[in-house]
Amino acid sequence: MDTVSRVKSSRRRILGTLVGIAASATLAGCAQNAPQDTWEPKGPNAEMIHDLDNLVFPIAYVVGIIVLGLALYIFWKFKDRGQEIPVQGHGKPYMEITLTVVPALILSVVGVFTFRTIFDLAETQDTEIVINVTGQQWWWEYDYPVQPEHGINQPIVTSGQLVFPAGTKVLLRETSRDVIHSYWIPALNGKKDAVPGRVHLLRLEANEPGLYAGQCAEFCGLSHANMRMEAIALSKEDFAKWVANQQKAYVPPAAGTVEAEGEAVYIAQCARCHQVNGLKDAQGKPIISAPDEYVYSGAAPNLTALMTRNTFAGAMFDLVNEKCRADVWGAPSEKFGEAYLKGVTEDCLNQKDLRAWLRNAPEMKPMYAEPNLLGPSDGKYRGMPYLALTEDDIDKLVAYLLTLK
Amino acid sequence: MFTTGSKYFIGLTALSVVATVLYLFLVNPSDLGALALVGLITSAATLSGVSIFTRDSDTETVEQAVDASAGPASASFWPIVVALGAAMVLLGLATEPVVFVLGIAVLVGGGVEWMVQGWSDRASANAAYNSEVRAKVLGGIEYPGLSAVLTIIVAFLFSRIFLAVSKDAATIFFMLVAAVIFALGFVFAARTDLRKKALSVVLPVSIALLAIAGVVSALSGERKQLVDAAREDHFAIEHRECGEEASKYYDKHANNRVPLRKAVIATITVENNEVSAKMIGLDRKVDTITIPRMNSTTVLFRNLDDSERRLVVNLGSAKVGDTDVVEPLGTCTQLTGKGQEQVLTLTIPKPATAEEPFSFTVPGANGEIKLVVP
Amino acid sequence: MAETATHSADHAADHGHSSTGISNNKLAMWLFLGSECLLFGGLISTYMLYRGRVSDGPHPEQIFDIPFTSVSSFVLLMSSLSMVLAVTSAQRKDYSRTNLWLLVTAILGATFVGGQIYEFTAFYREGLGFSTSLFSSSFYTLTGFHGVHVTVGVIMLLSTVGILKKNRATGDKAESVEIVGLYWHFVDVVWIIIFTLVYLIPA
Amino acid sequence: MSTATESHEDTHEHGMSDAGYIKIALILAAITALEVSTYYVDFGPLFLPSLIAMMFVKFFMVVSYFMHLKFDNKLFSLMFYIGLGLAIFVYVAALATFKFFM
Amino acid sequence: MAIIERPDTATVPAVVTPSQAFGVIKRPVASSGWREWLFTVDHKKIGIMYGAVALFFFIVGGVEALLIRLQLAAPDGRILSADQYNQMFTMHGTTMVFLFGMPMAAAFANYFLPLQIGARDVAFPRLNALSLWLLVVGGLILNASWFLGGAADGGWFMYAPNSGPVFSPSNGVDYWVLGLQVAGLASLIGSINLIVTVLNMRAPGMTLMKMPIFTWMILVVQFLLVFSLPVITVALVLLMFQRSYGATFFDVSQGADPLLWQHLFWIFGHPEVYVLILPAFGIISEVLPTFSRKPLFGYPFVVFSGAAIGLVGFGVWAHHMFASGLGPVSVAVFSIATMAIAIPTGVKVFNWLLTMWGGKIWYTTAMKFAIGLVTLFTIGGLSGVTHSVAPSDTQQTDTYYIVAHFHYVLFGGMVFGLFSGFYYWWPKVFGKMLNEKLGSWNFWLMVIGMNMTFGPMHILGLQGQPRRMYVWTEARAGEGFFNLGFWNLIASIGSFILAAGVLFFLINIVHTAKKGKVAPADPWDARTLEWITTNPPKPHNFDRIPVVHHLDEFFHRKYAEDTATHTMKRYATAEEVIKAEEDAADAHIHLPSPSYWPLVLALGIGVLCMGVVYGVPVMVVGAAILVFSVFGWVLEPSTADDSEIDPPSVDGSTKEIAPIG
Repeated sequence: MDTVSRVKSSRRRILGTLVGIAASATLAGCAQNAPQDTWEPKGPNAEMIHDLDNLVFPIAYVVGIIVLGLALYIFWKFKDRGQEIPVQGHGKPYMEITLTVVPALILSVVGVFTFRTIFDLAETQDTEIVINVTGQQWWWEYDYPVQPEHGINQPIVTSGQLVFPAGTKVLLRETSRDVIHSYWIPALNGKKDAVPGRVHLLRLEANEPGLYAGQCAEFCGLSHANMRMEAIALSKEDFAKWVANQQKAYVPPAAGTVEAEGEAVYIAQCARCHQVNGLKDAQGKPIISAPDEYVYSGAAPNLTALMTRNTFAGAMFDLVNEKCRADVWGAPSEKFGEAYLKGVTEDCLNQKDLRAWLRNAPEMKPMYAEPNLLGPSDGKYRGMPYLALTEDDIDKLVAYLLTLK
Repeated sequence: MFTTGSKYFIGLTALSVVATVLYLFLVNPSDLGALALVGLITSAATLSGVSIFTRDSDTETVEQAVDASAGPASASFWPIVVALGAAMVLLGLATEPVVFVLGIAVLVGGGVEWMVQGWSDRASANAAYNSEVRAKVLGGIEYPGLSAVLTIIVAFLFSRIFLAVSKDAATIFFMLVAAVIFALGFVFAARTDLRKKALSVVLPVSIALLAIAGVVSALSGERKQLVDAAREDHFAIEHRECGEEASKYYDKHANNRVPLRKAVIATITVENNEVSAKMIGLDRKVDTITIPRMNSTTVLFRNLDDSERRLVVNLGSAKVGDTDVVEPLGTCTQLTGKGQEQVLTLTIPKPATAEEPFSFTVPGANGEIKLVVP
Repeated sequence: MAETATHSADHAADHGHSSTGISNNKLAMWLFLGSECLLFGGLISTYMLYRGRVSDGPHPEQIFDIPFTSVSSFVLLMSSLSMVLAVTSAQRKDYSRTNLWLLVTAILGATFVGGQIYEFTAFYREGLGFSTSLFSSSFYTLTGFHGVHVTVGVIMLLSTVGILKKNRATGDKAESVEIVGLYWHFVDVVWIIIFTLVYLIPA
Repeated sequence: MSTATESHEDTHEHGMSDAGYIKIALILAAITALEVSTYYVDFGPLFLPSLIAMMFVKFFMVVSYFMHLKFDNKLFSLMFYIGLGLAIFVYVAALATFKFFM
Repeated sequence: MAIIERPDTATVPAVVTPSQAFGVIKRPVASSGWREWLFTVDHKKIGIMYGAVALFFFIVGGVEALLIRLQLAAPDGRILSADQYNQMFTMHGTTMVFLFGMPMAAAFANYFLPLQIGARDVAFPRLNALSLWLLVVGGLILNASWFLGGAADGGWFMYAPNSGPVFSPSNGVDYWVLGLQVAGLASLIGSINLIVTVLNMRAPGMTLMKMPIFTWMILVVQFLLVFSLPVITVALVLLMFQRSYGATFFDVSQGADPLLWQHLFWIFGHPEVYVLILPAFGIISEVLPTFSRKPLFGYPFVVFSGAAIGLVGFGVWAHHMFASGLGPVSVAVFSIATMAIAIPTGVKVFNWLLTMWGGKIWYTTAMKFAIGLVTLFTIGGLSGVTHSVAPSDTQQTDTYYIVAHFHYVLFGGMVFGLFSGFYYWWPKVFGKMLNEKLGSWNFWLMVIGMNMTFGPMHILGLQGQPRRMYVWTEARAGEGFFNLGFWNLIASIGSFILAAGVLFFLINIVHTAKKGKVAPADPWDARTLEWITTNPPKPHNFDRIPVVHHLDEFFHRKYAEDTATHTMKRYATAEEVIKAEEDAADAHIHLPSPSYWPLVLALGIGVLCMGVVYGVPVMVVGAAILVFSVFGWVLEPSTADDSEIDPPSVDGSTKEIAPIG
């Protein structure tokens, strides 16, 4: 952190003016607060990359302006104004050599810095917390291996939002269950592909608590455009609270309530694929979901503590309504943890999208759920199918889901 | 309207359509048969198309030419071939579809040859010219066709012989045959006077010998080891024995190199009789490996001890079919020697139960690596 | 293959006069062979990479029959000798010896193909199907591609015999034989590599 | 290679005598025998390098003598060896990224 | 073409001769009408057909692009479904690369390469025809998928395992695999043909270093093709075996590594980029000197930098994979190698600028497109340098910034170069001048449209919009007037301006065909050999094979340096130069005769490929046609025997050239 910021600040000073002039023309035309802006680094890894940008882009700008200026001058100066046909000279070798050596020198400077940054960004020995990230068409699963130093005593499985402590060196171990995806939170680091059968590593660190948006960056099939992610950096204390909440025991709804009826619907319809840790059937046997029997890629989001997340369906939809969403996204970093940990309350819930999703998920998100397309995948679905739930069931389910926090 | 040639091909097309229809209705259609006939229709139709569209000469002139040059046709053995084909087709209708298909092939081959010969015989009064016309039309098919047939027959018959005799006999036989061919080549190259005569004797005799040997071998079937191997399927995944001892088939000639070391999640090493594990990217030993559920994952196993070891993954147990017999689940690598590597690719659909946690073990070595599937 | 070049103005000259003084056909063949190096390189690399990935069925070393494959490699290697003898005969315009050696080469090639059919059948019996494992898919693809090349070569050799016998060659006969020979030798050198990398090294 | 002055005669009368080719073939046969012997005799640490070396010797013998590259126009060699060299370079580099050679 | 060798047939009485009975599979000798085109082996006709095919696919790919931009003009677009959008961008990329870029370069190469080196045809005229027909067959197979259950939907890079049968259940990928194999075969054959042509068939005196630069660049491109196409063939074969025959190459549950596909694809794919751009470089390296009235500055440097780009181009493929987890060492090596390739590319730009320096620049439409290339390519090249910095690239790759980069390179580079070539060589090919006024509209609309479309994509990408998304959402578009929505809209509007520019070109073609000005012999005061013949050239190209003494031979036949004033003085007109050649015409010209076999062979390969989808019987038919035509071909002499000319020429074998009008 310290070395990085020192290098950063010294280089900033030298390049500050250049960048200011050169980039201002472009930046003037840019959106403010674009959540995926690659030039707004919010963590040391992204800053390292941005420092390189600050070197390369000005060079490119300057070279570009010189070359294009020269070109314009030539276009104007040597226009046919009736001058004589020039003598047929074939060039000057010394000039050629100069024009070869100069770019080579410039590029070797760039090369040295590039070289160093590549290896800095590949460093993993300073890792403080490991999180496994698994891509699947079209959502991300996060699982936190047991790490007692962070209060994680049993594996936590979640999806949609990656929650991690700010100011901590996180190592993501990425993989995929089906096709290649790419994990990309522009404000925190460059992208790294999640390749099935391989584990790829990505350093992540946020300077401050906050919400950092990203998107799957490797084309991964039908709903690639709908595969988004949000990375939630919490202060260490808030993170500990979040961890504790994720591990707390399941409390079944009181018998006779709508929520209890909802639990029955859930067990009948959803528990085949979606795991809720601690959920037990009528005989008191734990229910283990078997998504591998229904979904080609073999997993479905774990819904334990669903209402602590702000999104669902691969972060395609918000689980909170617009007002509550704005509260979280707009919270200053010192207030952010508080706003986020509130979770989804009944009046904050995005009823419209959630209900529509339960009613007919394939209509909301293209995902090869049509039964006639399931031949090559042995009849297994590629996403959540149409379940033919009644409105009554949906009411009950929503009531039940609201208890999962 | 149509040139002479195109008429033949149109006729052939019609004939083959009829044959196809008959075949599809009368015989139990097999892929092979449909293949042959559809192929025939299409090629005949293509050829008719080509000959109609590419017609350059004036029709009348051609007709006149044909009239003018009508002469005695040369002797031909193609009718016999066609008759043979027809007989085979009839026989095939009654017996085996393969015979039917072969019959069709003979019929077509003979028929085309016959027609082209008949046509070229009347092309002009000049016999040399006529044979050139014939060659022009059929050269494109004859050379490669005959060559391919010859190649396939020779290769197929040899393979039957190799399959029928024992491994060693096959090797020795192969060596001898090659040596003989080569020796004959040198003899004939050196003794030009011998060549013509001897070649006309040696070639048919050896082909006949090969044919007899090949057919006999084909009929006698493959050697016992192969039949047994096919029946018992020694190397199938369900026959793996994952104990400390070497198993008869699975551990025979272990595979000890892993060329693709990049696509692995962790390396499990056994050294000084102790099992240890490292995750990719983290240079420290771990006692737990976490693999996401239903995620195809490969683990690299490296043996640094003198004794042969194997990596075993224990994935709980399950009932076998409908019986009450409970068998442990899991799989293992081959036994591997010092300094060698093996990989194990796993896809685990469900988390472990509390009673039967998953683990990696190395029989005969201490320690286990816990395997967590969240 | 036996495409004849467009001659430029000097059609009086029998040999195609070219800027470099070399034959168009041969140059094209060599380019094609240079290109084939990358084709077989890709297939060999795929095999090398996947050879150790056997999640089901036999491993390479468990089923390879080295003595037999050694003989078939040897046969293919020696067919290169008969091929080169055919080429020198053709250059001496000794077409009867050319035909003899072409025939020997073709028969040796056909026995090699026979050996390969045998090998594939035996492997299949022992449990190595095309879809069994990464090893099986890449092995069959690599050796199958080579086998197809050999088969095409044998057909070319036999057809050349037929064309030479019937005197139907359209170009320079010696050159046609030489070009078929180049192809044949290339198929042989590919097998030299496959034999070492695929068969001998794992054993 | 850029001029048309290449002499015409030696494009056809190149190569060696039949006996020369037979000698080459015998050498190739001997090397093959040596290769196969690695299957029966333990070569120890020399196993891999010796096999690779023998493979290359055989390869280049066939290419330079049987395929005449040694005697023929250098342009042919250029065409073929560019292909061969590129093949070795790109595939070795690609395999290296899979930790093939470690 | 044998037409010119034939006496007038009308006057010859119909005599019944043996030759006429060949009727059935008689080889075409003198043909007319559509047959003249279908069976031709003339490199000029083939070149024109290549151009027509490529132009057709340019329009197809362009329409696909417009649909993509329509969909993305506003958030949550509903013009296309997700599935349709994925097919659209896959086919847009595939079409533009394989069915427009490569064939259009092949069109120029086919037409002008023999002319520029002073040859009468390519080395293997029938193989040349085969390449064309294979390309057509490949294009048809690729695009047939639209009507047979949906096109390929995995992106033009078709990464495994997303291209597997489960993830792409329609037959689209199968057609894609087959179409590309056929088109690849076409390019492979074409490239071998052209290399042999360049090396072996140059006019007397034309050493390699006196070859026109366009020919040089084409030569480099053909070498790239010869050595890169087999690699994609391997990849396609693996994928085909996986999809159609159950192979396991990319099956991760068996332990496969999907990165194998990426390596194979990009080992081909990167040289492919140079295959697309170098012909355009070659074209403008002809156009810039012509309209600056100066030789190319540093000709040897341009040649060697082209060759260097080609060679180094084989060592940088993994820069397409910086985000795919190669490991830091590989990334660093390929990052540096990629920077190195910027150097020869920069040399080219400087040489073009210095060619114009001190010149006498004549702004024709061809010249405008050429300097358009120089400027736009410079921008694309510089954004390329930012990609070579691997860490930065991990932020840029798979975003619209990359889309912007390669469209500046490929549209601003390749397409502008090709358009420059259209305007420069149209009079040579068709004997009529393209309208300069319409040309001006064409150029300016394309420049404006291109910058409006692809310029904003730099911003879109740097602000985090990934590519290949069928919709984008307002929620991630940022705030302010200039948010991503604004720039998406601008890009979409720009694409239609661009399309209007192309439309003007099409209008120009029709206008020129109808009432275009007949071209003078030397409309541009040009410099290279292709102009030492009539417009359009005679079937045999040159009455006499020109003898070459200089680089820019034609120019030096017209001009000489006045040693007193150190200026160039004209001492011969183009007409005089051409006349001098005509007067010394060769007496005997044998040209190869037309042939059916290339067409039949291509058809056979097409049928064979469909067999992969439709089963073995179809394959057998295709193989039969294939084998039949191969041997028919081999047994057919390239120049028709006199007996095949029907009726035979009066005096046997001597064929005089018909007088040239």
